[in-house]
Amino acid sequence: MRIGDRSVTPAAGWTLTWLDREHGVVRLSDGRRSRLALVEGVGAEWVVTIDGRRIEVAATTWRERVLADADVAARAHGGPIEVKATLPGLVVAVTTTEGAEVGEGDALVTIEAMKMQNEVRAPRSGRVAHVAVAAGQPVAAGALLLRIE
Amino acid sequence: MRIGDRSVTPAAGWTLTWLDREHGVVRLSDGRRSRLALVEGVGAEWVVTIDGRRIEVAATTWRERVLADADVAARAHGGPIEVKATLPGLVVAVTTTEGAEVGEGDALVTIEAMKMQNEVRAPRSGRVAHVAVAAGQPVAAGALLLRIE
Amino acid sequence: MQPPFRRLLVANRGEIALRVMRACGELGIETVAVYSDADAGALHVAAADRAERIGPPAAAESYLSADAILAAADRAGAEAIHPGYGFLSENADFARAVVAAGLTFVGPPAATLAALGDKLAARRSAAGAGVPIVPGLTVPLDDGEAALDLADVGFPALLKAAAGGGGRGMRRVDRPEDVAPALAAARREAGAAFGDATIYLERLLAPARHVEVQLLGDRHGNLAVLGERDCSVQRRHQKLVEESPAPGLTAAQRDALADSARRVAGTVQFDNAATVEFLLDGGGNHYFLEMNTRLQVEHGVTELVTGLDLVAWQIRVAAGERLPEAVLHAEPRGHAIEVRLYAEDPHHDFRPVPGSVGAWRMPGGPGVRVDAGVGADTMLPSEYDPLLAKLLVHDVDRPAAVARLRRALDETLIGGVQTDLSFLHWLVDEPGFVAGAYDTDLVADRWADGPPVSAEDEALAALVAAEARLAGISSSPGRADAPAARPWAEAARRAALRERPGAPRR
Amino acid sequence: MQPPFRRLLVANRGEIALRVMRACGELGIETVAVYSDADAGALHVAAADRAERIGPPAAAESYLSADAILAAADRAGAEAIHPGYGFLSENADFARAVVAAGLTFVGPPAATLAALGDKLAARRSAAGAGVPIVPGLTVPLDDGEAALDLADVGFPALLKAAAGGGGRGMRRVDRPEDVAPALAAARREAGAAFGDATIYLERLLAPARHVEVQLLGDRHGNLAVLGERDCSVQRRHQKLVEESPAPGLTAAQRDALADSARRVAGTVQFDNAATVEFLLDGGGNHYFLEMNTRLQVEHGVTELVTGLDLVAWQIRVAAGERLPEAVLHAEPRGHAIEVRLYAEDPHHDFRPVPGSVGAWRMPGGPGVRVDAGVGADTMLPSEYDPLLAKLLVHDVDRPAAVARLRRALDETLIGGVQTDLSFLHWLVDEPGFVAGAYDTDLVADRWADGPPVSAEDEALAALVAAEARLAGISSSPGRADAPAARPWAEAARRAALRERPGAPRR
Repeated sequence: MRIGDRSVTPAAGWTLTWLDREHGVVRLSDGRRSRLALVEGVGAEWVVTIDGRRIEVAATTWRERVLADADVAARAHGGPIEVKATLPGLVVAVTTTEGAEVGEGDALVTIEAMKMQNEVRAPRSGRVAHVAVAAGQPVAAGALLLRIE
Repeated sequence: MRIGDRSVTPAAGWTLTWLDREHGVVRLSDGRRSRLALVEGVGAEWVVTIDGRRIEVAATTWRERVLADADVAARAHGGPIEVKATLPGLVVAVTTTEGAEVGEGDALVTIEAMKMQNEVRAPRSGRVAHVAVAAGQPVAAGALLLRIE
Repeated sequence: MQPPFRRLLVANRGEIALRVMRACGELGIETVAVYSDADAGALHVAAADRAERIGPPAAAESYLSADAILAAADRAGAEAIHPGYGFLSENADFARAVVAAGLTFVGPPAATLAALGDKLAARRSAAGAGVPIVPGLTVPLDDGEAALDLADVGFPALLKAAAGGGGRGMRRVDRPEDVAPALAAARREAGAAFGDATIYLERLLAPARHVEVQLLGDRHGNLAVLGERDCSVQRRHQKLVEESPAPGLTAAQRDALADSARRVAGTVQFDNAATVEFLLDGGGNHYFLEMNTRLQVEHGVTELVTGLDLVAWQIRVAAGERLPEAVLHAEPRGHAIEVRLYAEDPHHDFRPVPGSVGAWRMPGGPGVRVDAGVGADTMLPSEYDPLLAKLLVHDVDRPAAVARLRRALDETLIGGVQTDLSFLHWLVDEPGFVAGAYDTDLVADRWADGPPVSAEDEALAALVAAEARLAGISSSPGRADAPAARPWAEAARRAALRERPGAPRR
Repeated sequence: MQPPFRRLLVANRGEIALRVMRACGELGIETVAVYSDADAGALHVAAADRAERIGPPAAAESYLSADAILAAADRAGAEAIHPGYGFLSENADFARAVVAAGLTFVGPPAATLAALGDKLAARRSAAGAGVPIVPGLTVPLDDGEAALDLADVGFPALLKAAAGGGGRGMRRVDRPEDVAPALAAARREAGAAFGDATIYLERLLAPARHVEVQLLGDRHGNLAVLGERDCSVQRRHQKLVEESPAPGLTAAQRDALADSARRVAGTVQFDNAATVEFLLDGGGNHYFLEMNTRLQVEHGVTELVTGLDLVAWQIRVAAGERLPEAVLHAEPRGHAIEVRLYAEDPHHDFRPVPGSVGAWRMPGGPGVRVDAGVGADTMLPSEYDPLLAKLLVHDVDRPAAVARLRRALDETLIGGVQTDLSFLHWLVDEPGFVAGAYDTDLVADRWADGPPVSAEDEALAALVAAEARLAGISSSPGRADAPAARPWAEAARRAALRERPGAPRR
């Protein structure tokens, strides 16, 4: 089991009871106290909610892990990165232009959603190759905002 | 649509909205007031719960209805009837014996379930051909209690 | 606050087990559930910190087995046992065994359970303390002298079990000559239910109201009288609806009830929670019925009007705490009503209905409390009481509380089994209930098996069924083990039975 | 009781629309819901007697469109409109248009909304009535004179929008020379949010507590002051937790707050419900902030301690009813706490989280109230406020209420999206909160983005995931349209983003 970049050993001495398989509700007990938890996901990718906090757990095999690491490495060091909207909303500002050099963490686009203004920042440094949106434009989750090379 | 032995016309002027298809929860509105209802069942046989009351509705075609009527007629007038337990419990008394003549509605067997004593009565008059249970015996729902000829 | 106990075992199931565990959670006490094989997947097991199996489904071998429960408490390292209501809650031998095992019994002293568990002895004590009792015998009815000294009792009368409770062993007799035959049946039922076939006779007071007074005492001699509850909406001498304050009582009547309740408690060494039950006749005179030395099902009604947590206080006084002034002089506020949601068919003598709950939608919002023992798709073991949940409302006065109850019922949906919800929908619009003018005959006199389904409801049911067939809905699509499909099979079986001409329709 | 109106339109959505409809149900009033295209399947639509579409998802074209709402009221034959909170609730033009259309606006008079909607004018009026105000400007800040007369204000200070509310248009400035640059941003935000870019400056009082007083008035000159609420647990100047009474106030401080609230109400012609907000400094001195001329999100806290139904009273006084003595002199009882359940990630600046709710388990039992706007598998439209539900508890005193809140949180489960539940679990054990010693800096100072996941919780999460994989569980087995699968996709996307080295981790 992996959480973030660390390997985590499942808790020993706790028993798990399924309360609602459809919704992934479980009860955990160590014989002294019990806690409710929720699990969602499929295959190797799970989110476990304990005391209201979502904890992402990768239940990967060795082979899956090697492939995933290779993919992450490729995205980090080579080729262009597409920056996409992580939530639907209205573009209220584009604070970079095509051709501009941006540093990791620089603000690129501001999207208003659920009454909040959310800044989209550069995942790594590079040159802005293409800007796909303009202020005033509504975007869906996953929509391309711009490309960094 | 049939309720009991009568044909019932679905209500006009009401709109139906599904709130939870999985559990059969619907909202009914005539534009002035609305009511919640629940529907369970499959095929031609439904139970609709309105204001807490379960109403059995047969959504039968003409062909299904003819076949069902023929079956009911056969059971009412000919052949032996098997009297079965309608709920699981403990047989606390058998108040008839093999060979006895019983009238419609006569008490035959008492079953205790959920802290209540429930009397099983004769669905029609006849002679008790076989008694399958004795006092002190637990029975499952659907278990044969006795046969009337 | 230091928890009163480190770990407490709840010797019960269903909604009351959950209720006790909630109190423990708030007090910082670890909880131990017990369960029979029929309850391995029950909500009260899921809610506990730890769970212990105590036996097969039959209550006699599990929830009524003092040995099994004490063994579970030992295994789990519990310091105290809360018995809930029913089962072993008023069993003096069990209370004694708990204390002998070095644990705390959350309830009155064993001697008090013994003294008040004998309803006949309690009648004598109450009368001795100057409390009016229901006219009738204060000694057991012998088989031989059945027709003897009954002239003074007055008829109609009720045969009652001395060890009784919950309506079992009770029989109505209309004339002296009916006593002998009814006595045999009453003895059989009482013997089976309580292991004690002692029967006595009381005049049947009717019309009458059932009003009870909540007591809470500590081990330092303090006693709080926490108002009354009217529990007159009954079927089979068992309560369906309770409210506080009782409608239409004068201040003098209320004070007299409180005074009588205090006097009854004074006949024993009392602490913890108990309820003194009375009948009120048409003239507002009250008569002692019995004292229940345990938490009542309907304690939440008193919690809503007083703002107190009675279960938490049971546990705290059991640990030796003193009741503070705020409890001893709690003032009621507003009006509370509880309705019990039962898996019972109110259109067929409130007969318990086996099966599984399907859909489960409970109301929310202001002034609504739900204490549930089941949820969606919960199996209902046939071995136990068919209580599913208690729905309680609280508002500034009775008319507002009734309106709130009506609103809450409109939000409530239970699938899978017939429940008494249809009765409750009728009740909140029943003129006598709405006016607060009702007595223990309400269900028998005004409901019987309920009105026929209205033409509008039949037309709506037909509409819904037609749409369901069109929409390709089925009870529980895509689930192989579909518990909700079973109730339908049951319903189909009953429908088939009913279609047969000449089948009895009770 | 005769219903105050025959039919009422609720010009809102989510939990508050349901709350108003519950009050209507109890008063016998038929309800009309309005909905945008994003809300066609929302709970508030299902709860209404009748529903009217008012436009596309964008609030400006639906819930903020007075024309669309008045047209819906006309089609539905509504006699009154309840605006809830937010949206058009404090819009004087809307209130005027409702009255002009011959309907009743359930809220204070339009002129009162106008007078108190200008926060600067309200500051002047309050000061004129002898109420202490937060030190700062009582006139708008001009671009030119930004650095002019700010010496008296004191720094740090806050730029605030005159038409403001909800923290928008607000900017902290630490030195006079920071005012000019921050002003531009504040103006832009205020202009976009309110259509009015007027900005003023107040000293930033910190540490301070946010305490507000609930008012309820009728049209016959009667005014009830229904106690205060402490709303100091905030993020982004928006409330997360509210309680009543405010911890640690002396009787004199409480009386002074009530007196100030009365004075502010006296500056206008007031009826219906409103709230006067104050800051309390470390010395217990209070300063007027603003008066909200509408129902507050947190009104339920006051309902629990007073036992009154504020929404029902809003409707009744709008119909001309007089407040009775029982309301005018309502005495609070016990302690109530509300926590707001938001689809927000408290580990990332409380950022709103889009998606769908999966599992949905709310607590029950004694002293717990839930006002929810969503249920299991509800889609969350990104256009609106991410409030999911309010969880309220009531008990005899603050320690008991905190214990009850902890117990209720332990029963609560929400799937599909990160919520602020993890923050609330932390809060109920935070020593300052438990002691009642906290101020508006609590979230920023003591929470930040929260502690890291404990080793035990990580090990438990690994256990649960391993068991889920073994059991062949998937987010929502057997359901083709599986709304609960979407949050997972979202989570996977976020996880992928985070795995990329160098991705920002805010």
